Amino acid sequence: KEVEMQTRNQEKALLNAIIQAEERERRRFATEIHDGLGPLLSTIKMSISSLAANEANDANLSVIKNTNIAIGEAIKSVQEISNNLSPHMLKNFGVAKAIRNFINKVNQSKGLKVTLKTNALDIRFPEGIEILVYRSVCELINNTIKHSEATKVEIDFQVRNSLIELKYKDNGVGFDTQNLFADKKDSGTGYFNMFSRIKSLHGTMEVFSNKNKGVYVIITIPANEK
Amino acid sequence: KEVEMQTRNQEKALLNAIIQAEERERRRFATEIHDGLGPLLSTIKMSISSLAANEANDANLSVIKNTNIAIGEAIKSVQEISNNLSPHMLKNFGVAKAIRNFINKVNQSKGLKVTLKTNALDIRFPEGIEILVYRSVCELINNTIKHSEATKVEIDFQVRNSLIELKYKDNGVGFDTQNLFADKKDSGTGYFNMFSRIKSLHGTMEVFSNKNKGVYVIITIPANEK
Amino acid sequence: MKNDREKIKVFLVDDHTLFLNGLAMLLSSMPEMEIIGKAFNGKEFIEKLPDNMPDVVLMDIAMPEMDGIEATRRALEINPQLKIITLSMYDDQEYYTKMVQCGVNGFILKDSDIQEVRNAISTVADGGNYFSHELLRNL
Ligand SMILES: Nc1ncnc2c1ncn2[C@@H]1O[C@H](COP(=O)(O)OP(=O)(O)OP(=O)(O)O)[C@@H](O)[C@H]1O
Ligand SMILES: Nc1ncnc2c1ncn2[C@@H]1O[C@H](COP(=O)(O)OP(=O)(O)OP(=O)(O)O)[C@@H](O)[C@H]1O
Ligand SMILES: [K+]
Ligand SMILES: [Mg+2]
Ligand SMILES: [Mg+2]
Ligand SMILES: [Mg+2]
Repeated sequence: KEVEMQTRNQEKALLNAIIQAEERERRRFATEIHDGLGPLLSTIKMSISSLAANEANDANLSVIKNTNIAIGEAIKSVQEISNNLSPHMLKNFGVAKAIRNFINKVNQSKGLKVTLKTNALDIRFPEGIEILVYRSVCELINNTIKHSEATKVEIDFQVRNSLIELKYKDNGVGFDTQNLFADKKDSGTGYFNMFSRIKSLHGTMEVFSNKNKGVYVIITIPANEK
Repeated sequence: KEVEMQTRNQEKALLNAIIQAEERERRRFATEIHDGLGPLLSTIKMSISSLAANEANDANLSVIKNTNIAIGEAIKSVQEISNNLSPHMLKNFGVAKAIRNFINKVNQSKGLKVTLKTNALDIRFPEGIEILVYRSVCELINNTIKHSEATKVEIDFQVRNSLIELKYKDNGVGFDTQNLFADKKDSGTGYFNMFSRIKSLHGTMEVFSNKNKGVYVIITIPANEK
Repeated sequence: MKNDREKIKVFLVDDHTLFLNGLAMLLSSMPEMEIIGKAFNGKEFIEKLPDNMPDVVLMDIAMPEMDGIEATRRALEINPQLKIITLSMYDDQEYYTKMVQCGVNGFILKDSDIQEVRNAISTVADGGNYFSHELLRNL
């Protein structure tokens, strides 16, 4: 019996190690894109704007203008990709600020209003936890955007007595949670991934939803789990 | 006892599901970079060369030249990053050809000669296996480049009776395999990751090495494991 | 043509070689600018600073060895009058707040037009502050 327990703990450790290695890889790529490719494109953008200022030839000027638009798009795309791979905010300012940042961007662009209540803006957690919480919130928001037709999301992210409690609520069309893992082929990997990762850090997740009653999710994670 | 077994099988399935989800994500990013960013940069490259042809102003011409160098580097970097994230060869032509391709690149650029013997050039395996074998070979070659001062690598990749056997040999400085997992903090994640992933697909890996005797690695994996 | 003595002395700090050299080339082609120093990270900058006091520093944030945050702090300890402009890929409020707390006089984004870089340098050299409109719009 004890041996079995030990094996299972080893397997959890294995899972965590793999997830963390993967995250390190992602960060490496994100940095390569952001710090390697980004400045290259910036150089080009600046050069092109300087050409535009000195150019007399009309035909050239219109080529320059077009190029300027293309390079602007390329830069935007580089930032988005690098940030989706591994958000630099997470490493530099921690999970609560990274979430706030993500929400700000969502609030700018979609017909959705997300609010965040938190007491954790100045708290840093072990890396694995910060990643887990951040990715869970992103997945939940993405789900709301993709599936819910909601107009409002409320997130409540509190830390008390070394326990993280994250509450997520949208006011959309909801879904039947009975079907969540009913057919693996059909249902997405979003919830499955969240469940697995949360479980591997000894956390819990409860999902409450009903047709036209929105979605309500409660996640708890021990705040010091490695 | 049976319940325990079932739980452990579930956890292995979980691990595989996570690894595969992660690979899908990687592929998504790689595609975004390759198919989204790549063409944008090509457009820019063409525009810049057309500017160069029409430009009379000397100061502008030197700016254009510089921009041309930057865009060339950006395009190279986009291809490398996208390929490292998720090699398109792997999906389109399978693992043996993807390995051959990787080796060709290594042989072009480094003072290292890698040879590949294989009977698997036209065989396709389940996605998870192809990824595992490919990433293992890349890691082993990267290790040889980083740590070994070797001049030669021999890879033998054979499939027989539904069993993949991969033999890897370099003629470098070798290392004391006793230390491989001795201190997790210090030693890299390369071997640890390979071990974990191979184990999760019911494979085995043996590492033989000694100071100045090179490295010899044997990996076996059931060829039909999902 | 302006007299050499009136030129704005600029020091560039960035770990990306091509970016650094490209920017140096564009700026030095402007009659009012003079590039008096380049450094590839914060540490190198701090070492070179005492012998090359510039009017304005353009400072990257993400760099190996010593980042732009630490380098800004140390440079302002050496010379509290020094004028520093952050030049970064990061357009998030947190970086802006942090750099302003460190005492920079400006913050512009790396995807700016060269004219904006020029404006920022002139404004800050004249004793003003310059923060990119794009950045302020995000706050
Ligand atoms: N906020 C929500 N409102 C309504 N339905 C939802 C919401 N979140 C999830 N669902 C439903 O639950 C299903 C499972 O969600 P899950 O995140 O696991 O997969 P997915 O979003 O469809 O795909 P993936 O996350 O892999 O991109 C969704 O397909 C959707 O039908
Ligand atoms: N081909 C080799 N020749 C000599 N030493 C090796 C070779 N491969 C591995 N080693 C030694 O084994 C150690 C562990 O290798 P491992 O791949 O796990 O980590 P790493 O390569 O140092 O870091 P990472 O793979 O995380 O980038 C290496 O640090 C190196 O000392
Ligand atoms: K000049
Ligand atoms: Mg989803
Ligand atoms: Mg390694
Ligand atoms: Mg930098």
